[in-house]
Amino acid sequence: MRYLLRRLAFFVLTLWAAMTVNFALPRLMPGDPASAMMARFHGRVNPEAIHALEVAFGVDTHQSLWAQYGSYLGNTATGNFGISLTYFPLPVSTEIAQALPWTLGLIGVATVMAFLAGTFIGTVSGWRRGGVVDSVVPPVFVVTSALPYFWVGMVLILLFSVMTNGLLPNDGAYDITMTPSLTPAFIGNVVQHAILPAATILITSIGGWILTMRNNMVTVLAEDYVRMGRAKGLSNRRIMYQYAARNALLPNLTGFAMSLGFVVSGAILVEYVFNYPGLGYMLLNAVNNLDYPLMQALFLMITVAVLVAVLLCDFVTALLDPRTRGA
Amino acid sequence: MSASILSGTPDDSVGTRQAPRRGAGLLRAVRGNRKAMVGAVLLLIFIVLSIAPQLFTSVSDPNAHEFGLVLPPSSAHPLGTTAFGQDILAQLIWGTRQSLVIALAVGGLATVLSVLVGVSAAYLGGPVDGVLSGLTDLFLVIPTFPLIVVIAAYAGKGSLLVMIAVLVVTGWSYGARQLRAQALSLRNREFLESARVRGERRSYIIVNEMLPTMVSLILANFLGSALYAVLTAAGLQFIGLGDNNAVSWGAMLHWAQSNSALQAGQPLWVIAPGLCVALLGASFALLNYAFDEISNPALRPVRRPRARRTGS
Amino acid sequence: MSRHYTEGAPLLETRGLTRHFKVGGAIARKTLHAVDDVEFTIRDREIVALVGESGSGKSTVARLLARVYRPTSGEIYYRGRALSSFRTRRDLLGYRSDVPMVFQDPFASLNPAYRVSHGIMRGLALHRPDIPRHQRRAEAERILERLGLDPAGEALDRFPYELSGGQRQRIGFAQALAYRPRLIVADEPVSMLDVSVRIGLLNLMAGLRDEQGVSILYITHDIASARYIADRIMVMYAGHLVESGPVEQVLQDPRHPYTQLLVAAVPDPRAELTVDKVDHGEPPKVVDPTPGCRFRWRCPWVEDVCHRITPELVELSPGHSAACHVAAARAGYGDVAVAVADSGDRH
Amino acid sequence: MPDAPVLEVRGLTVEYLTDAGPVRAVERFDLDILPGEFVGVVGESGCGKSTMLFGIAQLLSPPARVSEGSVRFRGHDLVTMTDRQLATTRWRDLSVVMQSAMNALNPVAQLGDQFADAMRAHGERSRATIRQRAEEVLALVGIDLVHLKSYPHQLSGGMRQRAMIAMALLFNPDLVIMDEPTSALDVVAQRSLMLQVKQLQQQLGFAVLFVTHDMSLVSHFSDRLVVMYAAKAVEIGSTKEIFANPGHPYTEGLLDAFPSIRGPRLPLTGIPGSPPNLLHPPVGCRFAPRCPKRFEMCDVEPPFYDAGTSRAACHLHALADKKVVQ
Amino acid sequence: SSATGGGNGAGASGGVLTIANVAGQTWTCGFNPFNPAVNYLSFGFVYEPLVYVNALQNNAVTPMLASSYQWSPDKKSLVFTIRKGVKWNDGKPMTAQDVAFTFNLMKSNPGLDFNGLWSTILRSVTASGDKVTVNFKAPAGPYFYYVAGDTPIVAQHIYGSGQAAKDPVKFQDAHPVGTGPYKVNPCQSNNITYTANPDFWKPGLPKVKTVNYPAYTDNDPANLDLASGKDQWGGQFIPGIQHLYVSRDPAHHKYWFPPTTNVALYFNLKRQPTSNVAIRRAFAYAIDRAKVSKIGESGYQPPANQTGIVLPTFQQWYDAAAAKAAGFDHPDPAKATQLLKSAGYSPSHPLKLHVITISGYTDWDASLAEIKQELAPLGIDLTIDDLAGNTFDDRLFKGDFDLAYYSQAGGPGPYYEFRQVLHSANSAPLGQNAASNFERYSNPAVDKALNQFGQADTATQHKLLDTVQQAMLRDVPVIPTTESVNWYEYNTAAFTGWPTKSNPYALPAPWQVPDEEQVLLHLAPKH
Ligand SMILES: Nc1ncnc2c1ncn2[C@@H]1O[C@H](COP(=O)(O)OP(=O)(O)OP(=O)(O)O)[C@@H](O)[C@H]1O
Ligand SMILES: Nc1ncnc2c1ncn2[C@@H]1O[C@H](COP(=O)(O)OP(=O)(O)OP(=O)(O)O)[C@@H](O)[C@H]1O
Ligand SMILES: [Mg+2]
Ligand SMILES: [Mg+2]
Repeated sequence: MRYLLRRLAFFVLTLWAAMTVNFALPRLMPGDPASAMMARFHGRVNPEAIHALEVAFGVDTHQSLWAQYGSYLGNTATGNFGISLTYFPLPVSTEIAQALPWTLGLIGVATVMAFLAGTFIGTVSGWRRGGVVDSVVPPVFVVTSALPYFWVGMVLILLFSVMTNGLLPNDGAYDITMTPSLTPAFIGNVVQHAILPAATILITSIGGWILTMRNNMVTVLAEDYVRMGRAKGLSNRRIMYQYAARNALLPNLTGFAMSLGFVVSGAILVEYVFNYPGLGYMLLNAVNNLDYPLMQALFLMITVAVLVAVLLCDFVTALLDPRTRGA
Repeated sequence: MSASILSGTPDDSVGTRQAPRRGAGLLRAVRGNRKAMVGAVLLLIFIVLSIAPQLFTSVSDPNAHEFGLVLPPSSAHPLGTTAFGQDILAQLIWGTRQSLVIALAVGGLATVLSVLVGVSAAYLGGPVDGVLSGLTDLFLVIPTFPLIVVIAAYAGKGSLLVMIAVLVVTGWSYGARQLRAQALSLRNREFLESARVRGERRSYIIVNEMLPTMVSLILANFLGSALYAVLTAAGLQFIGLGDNNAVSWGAMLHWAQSNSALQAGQPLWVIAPGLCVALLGASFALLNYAFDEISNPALRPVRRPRARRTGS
Repeated sequence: MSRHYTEGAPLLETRGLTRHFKVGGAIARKTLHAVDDVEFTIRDREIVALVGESGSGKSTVARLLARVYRPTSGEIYYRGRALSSFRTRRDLLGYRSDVPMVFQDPFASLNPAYRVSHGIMRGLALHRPDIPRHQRRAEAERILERLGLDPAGEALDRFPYELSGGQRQRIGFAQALAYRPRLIVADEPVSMLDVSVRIGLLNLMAGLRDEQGVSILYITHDIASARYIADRIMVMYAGHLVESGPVEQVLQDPRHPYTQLLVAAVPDPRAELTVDKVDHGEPPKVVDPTPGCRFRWRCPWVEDVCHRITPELVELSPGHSAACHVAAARAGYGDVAVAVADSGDRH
Repeated sequence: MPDAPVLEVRGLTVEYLTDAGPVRAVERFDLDILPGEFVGVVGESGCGKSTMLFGIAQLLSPPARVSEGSVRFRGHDLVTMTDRQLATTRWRDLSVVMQSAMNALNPVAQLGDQFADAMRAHGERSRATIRQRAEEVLALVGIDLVHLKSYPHQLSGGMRQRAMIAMALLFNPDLVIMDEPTSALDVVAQRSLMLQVKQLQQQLGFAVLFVTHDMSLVSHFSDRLVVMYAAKAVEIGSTKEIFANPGHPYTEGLLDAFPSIRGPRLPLTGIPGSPPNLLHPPVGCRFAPRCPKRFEMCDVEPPFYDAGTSRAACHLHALADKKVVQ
Repeated sequence: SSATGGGNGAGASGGVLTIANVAGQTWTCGFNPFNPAVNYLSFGFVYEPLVYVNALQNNAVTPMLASSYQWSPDKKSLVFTIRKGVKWNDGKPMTAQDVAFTFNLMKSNPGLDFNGLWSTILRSVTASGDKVTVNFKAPAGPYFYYVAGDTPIVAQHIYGSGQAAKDPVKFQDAHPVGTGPYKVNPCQSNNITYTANPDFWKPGLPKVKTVNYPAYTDNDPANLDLASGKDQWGGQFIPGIQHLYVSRDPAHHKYWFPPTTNVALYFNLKRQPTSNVAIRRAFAYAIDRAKVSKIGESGYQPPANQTGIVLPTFQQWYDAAAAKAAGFDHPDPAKATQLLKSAGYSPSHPLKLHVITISGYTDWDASLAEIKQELAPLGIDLTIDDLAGNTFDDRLFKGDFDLAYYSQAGGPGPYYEFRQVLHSANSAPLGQNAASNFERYSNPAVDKALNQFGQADTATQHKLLDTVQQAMLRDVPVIPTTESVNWYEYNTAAFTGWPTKSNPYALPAPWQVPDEEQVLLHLAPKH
């Protein structure tokens, strides 16, 4: 229990740090929302518009930095991230609520799939150490784990979309002319759109899981309790999963949590390449549109998502590993 | 990723297992490992390209708009030209340097930072350790890429120096954590206690007794950070947050993307620089993995006896 | 330097030596009594064995003597001078060169990144300023030869993993000897070694005492080897010294029930099996212990008083002491213990 | 057929395939174990004791393999059995206690589950039966039943070792193989555990193959003793007789390396030198380089001689006109 | 729902028009016509101006909600006669009251007044009967476009009450009530469907009954949908347009990119050495605008010229003779070298300057890279600083730069851009925000010409702008390099009536407000 309390404290601390960074950044930079909005419309609107914009955004009344910090923390805690510039006058939270499901759906599912599949392949490869699988796995996946996410995405687009005349869609989450609904047709369309980006995440992130799982397996297989399992006459399946894999998984799980940040980073680029309307894509769009309130909220959202995943991993670790429970 | 032989248990040394020695031993180990060899050869090629690009292409300013636009591959332009009339191959060759500089600089600086933070956290212990490892964990979990993106958006496009600084700041934590773990396991190792009992000063112990035994992990760390740097820098440049006017693979990708090279029938413009990033990344990853194997013999591939059944 | 030391004082003496460790997190902080109120002396040219079960605090005593840990309370006197008064680096170096330590694990105690000469040469540089730099190597070779490592020059240039366990442990002793020590603290120096080479090192230690007059605190849980080389033996249990005395006397006539159990348990191929009782005793509780004898849960003689009062080391015959109420009572000291207990001024 | 051996090992050879070449960690090892017999195996660290045990129990994993020989357990050759066939024999008839219980118990499973595991693998489905049997064996080794719900890290070292032994006794096996089950314990606990094993063995009648590097430990417990040196058995015979009258200089040296705590304090010599590297073992008698009694014949590998009470692989017996066996 | 009608390549059947315009975001379904982020979705479709002013045809005026208008002779007062029988699409009649209300709403809510009319020129707007009288503070000829052509008229009964009245700036306007040819029906985050307004005041129009406006977040899919014929009206840059678009169906896939304003290098005239006219002239001689256009803009944005007149759009204003005489019409490296030499610079002693530009404008990056390459051999070492948008603005507005690469909004005629770029009233001292004269040019003659332009007749107006052009050629305060264009691709397979180079009845890009209404009213299904 103490272990989980400690992790929870860490969670809160990290969150606070992320929020503070978020608070500090825009205050270190020149400009305000009105000029940012103005910058978005370069050449499109009459220069006089700046005045209108300043009024529209109610550019900051003069508050002390601490008061601003206080109200910022309060606002953020209550989910009030301000007003988006891109989607003016909608609140940022509305926009994020639209993007979040897509990211959770795509990146979440792809990442978990990569983790599960990678863990499985790693388990098998480590189990049959020196076998056919194991002689192929390390070199291949060392290489795939070093591929740039966005490039893999582009190659997939080239192969499965451009060169095959649009065999698979490479853009967005569903056909732009479709109406979101729970019909099979729409869901099928969504799945179709998710294939390439999911494949990209899978290809690039699976290697890491496979390799660490394989190495953990190899280490665990040398442990006496695995030999003991065999001595007890247990079936290979049971030894592999109950004895070896479960123990090998524990360090991997922590690794999973720890490297989620990396995966999410890569996934942002995947969303960008595929114009997938998730948080990452929105973030890069916000960057292009100089939508600072949105940017900040997104950064915070992504951090929270990663932190929650980390926390979940901690819980699962605690569940699987009795040793952490007492600690 | 794993403890090195240097910190292994005594039975690691029993019998036939060969522990690497610094210097010659390491070289020999690399030569004996196929992954390491491939990685090293790749890296060597890139190093040569970056040192003397002019030997491999006659183009001296690869960004100059001096050729025909969108030429298909030919003997004059083996990979064709860009929509701006630049020779793609020449850009690739000249672009090696920046990627390599970023990789080496970030790898080096981040490793130094990891060593400083990780080792002092472990060795000093107590509240110092608490603060430093808390900080490490924090940097580890905060998704760095969005952070970099946000910072870059505020700060505008970075020069190479800014990019390196940002990558170092966001890239040291993984190594620091590993080094701390290793240093922690070393901290109460008897040879350090032996040095203390001998009367050595603390600084001597850290620098001269502790660090040398962590060489292979430090090296692995360097490679890991270099890999991180190569990939992240390429990603940043790709989305246009790098210096677009630089001669670099990332900038090439950016230009290709912003000119819809894939759709416009110029796939080579995208494939080639991406492949270079991937190859350089792969060379670091292969070396890294190989060092893991070298320092932890348990991970090495084994020959599987065929003749008679042996259990599993 | 010697003027700081008291003429005629024992080589090393501890008084009320105590070391506690804080364990557990910030929330449930507990105190582990690794070494409690330990008093002993070591004289010149003497091998003193310290035995006891795992976790009884032997290594902690060794580290206290080697100044790896500071005592929580109590004092160590080296040739009459309190260790806490050694403040300057010069003083400390002086003490360190007089009292080096040899470690249990011959592999772990040599830095794998250096050739084995590293430790010896550093030791010479620190503690033997009289030897000029260029002669250090010759000196190192000389020491190794004396320890029976031949050819010495070649051994010095090896890496630790290239040496066998016995050779490594000799290097460990060579490091200690390079300082011209007065007292070597040897923490289980042979327990990791193969049986076949173990005896050779024991002989070496005896030789150091006999030929060079070095004293050794020999920590082990192998009582037979303690008997083989030690002059005196001390038995620890759960952080307490429970018995001490000349080795033959203690082993032939152990007074403390734990010592008796220990001696009976030692397998001796040349003797018949004497005990046939299964002892399920668990390791003693040294985390936040309550007063009383720490052996009481396993003790066949346990009495009421054992639960209340921590027994003190009492000399039961010349030079032979034990910390046991019952043993003391049997030897005619019982009244004292009970009287003191009843007066209630202890604990 | 009460006197047929439970285990007949013939010419067992085990190799580790290393980068530097095959390491023969066990070479042409022969051994018979009769029902209810307590056989001790001693030898220095690294001489191949554990490898031999795992070779017998078919628990080797790559890069190790049995390259030659047979292991007949109750008449069937374990070496040629399939995994499935092995699985039925294992534990039910032949169980193993490992060197360190710390590592041999699955750290993430409760003790009770690990007991149940083994029973289920052998077809026991009833939870009640499983629980009852688990309680019985725990009681045998004197561990509180609450520990069925404990995880290994919650037990002390001694308890873990005893739990392992309890687990080995779940099915009344014919043979229990023990690989230094006490080496992690201190003397008092060691002695106490050995006594317990001996008592159980006498009570339940299983045979024991017990490995250690501590001569003195086997002296009181084993009926027969095998002395190994550098992957080979060098002497086999009754424990008492070997202690009284060692037939191999190495055995002599080993005995000489253990000081006594009761007898006279004699200066001992031990054995000079160190054990050979198995990658390049010495030709001829492997002990010759360290042997104080070596002579010309030692360049040839010695066969087993009938040394009266024991069989020993030493040419000295040829000088004494002893017969070569097998 | 019927929202998906436009899909599947056959959109043209049934008269469904689909627009491919990359908005870079999904729809918020807010239609506030005063919100510049979304006004192109309502102004023109649902809301209408009083008149339509065609920038491509010398400001030809088409009456819309105002059936006619009358200037006072001093151009300080303007009276609109409001069209009769126009109805809001909720059935209520549109009146002069609504028009006056709209202007007065902007007065009370400066956040709506994106052209800054009330702060610069308007005095009062009043309605009586079917007349709306607009009074100006000064002669206001050039403001006609903003007042009559660029102000969406909203309904008083909507914007005068409830949520809208409370904060019209942040009013979402989810169900826009306007007079225009279309109604929003319905809006989803990925697509807006417009259906014809049956009560539209021009009978029989619009002929295209349904318009789909999908939310494209990126160029590639929009390009693909245009290329496949799924979408018929495009408004973005397509790299390799021949390969990607035209060649897919050469008979029907067409494009036309009419230029509207200049992209220019702004010199800092208040800083050494860019205050030195010789150096500016050297730049003007050195830069090969044709090559910049070809490399940086794939040739889609035509090269600009030093007079500042956007060609061919504003051809009739062009002072060709002066331009020819000045010699900037073709690159002249020799002259540039000589000028630089006179200022003390040479390839061995190069002039080092920084040019700031906006991060993410990749075509500008490419253009600047080309310019840099052209200047390098002459002894000008240009460093390109890519800045985040508002950092760029901050430095541009405050005059913290050597050179800046920028483009301004312009208007229906060269006057508007000239005024923005050159009039000293739009300048400010270094360190203070300039409105639009960022190079901080100050020339009383130019100011005077621009001031007189409002009241002058056409002939005089030409003379006045000649003066300005000559100043441009003489002083080189900025160097127009290329011309911003109206991106426009169209598909003639299913619809007729597209604006073309020969029939430029409106600026043709779908995002061009409110010209897109004119296009929509001209289009007709083929069958
Ligand atoms: N640095 C430390 N921090 C916390 N507890 C410690 C520390 N060092 C020793 N202890 C504890 O103090 C007790 C005594 O340990 P010590 O190492 O002295 O025992 P030992 O007699 O040497 O045992 P062994 O025979 O296993 O070497 C043990 O319970 C140990 O866990
Ligand atoms: N995985 C391996 N690869 C190569 N050689 C090995 C491997 N495992 C063991 N060996 C070698 O096999 C020999 C026998 O090892 P084994 O573990 O059987 O010895 P042991 O007698 O049980 O020693 P200990 O008393 O230390 O347990 C040793 O010399 C060792 O070096
Ligand atoms: Mg100890
Ligand atoms: Mg073993």
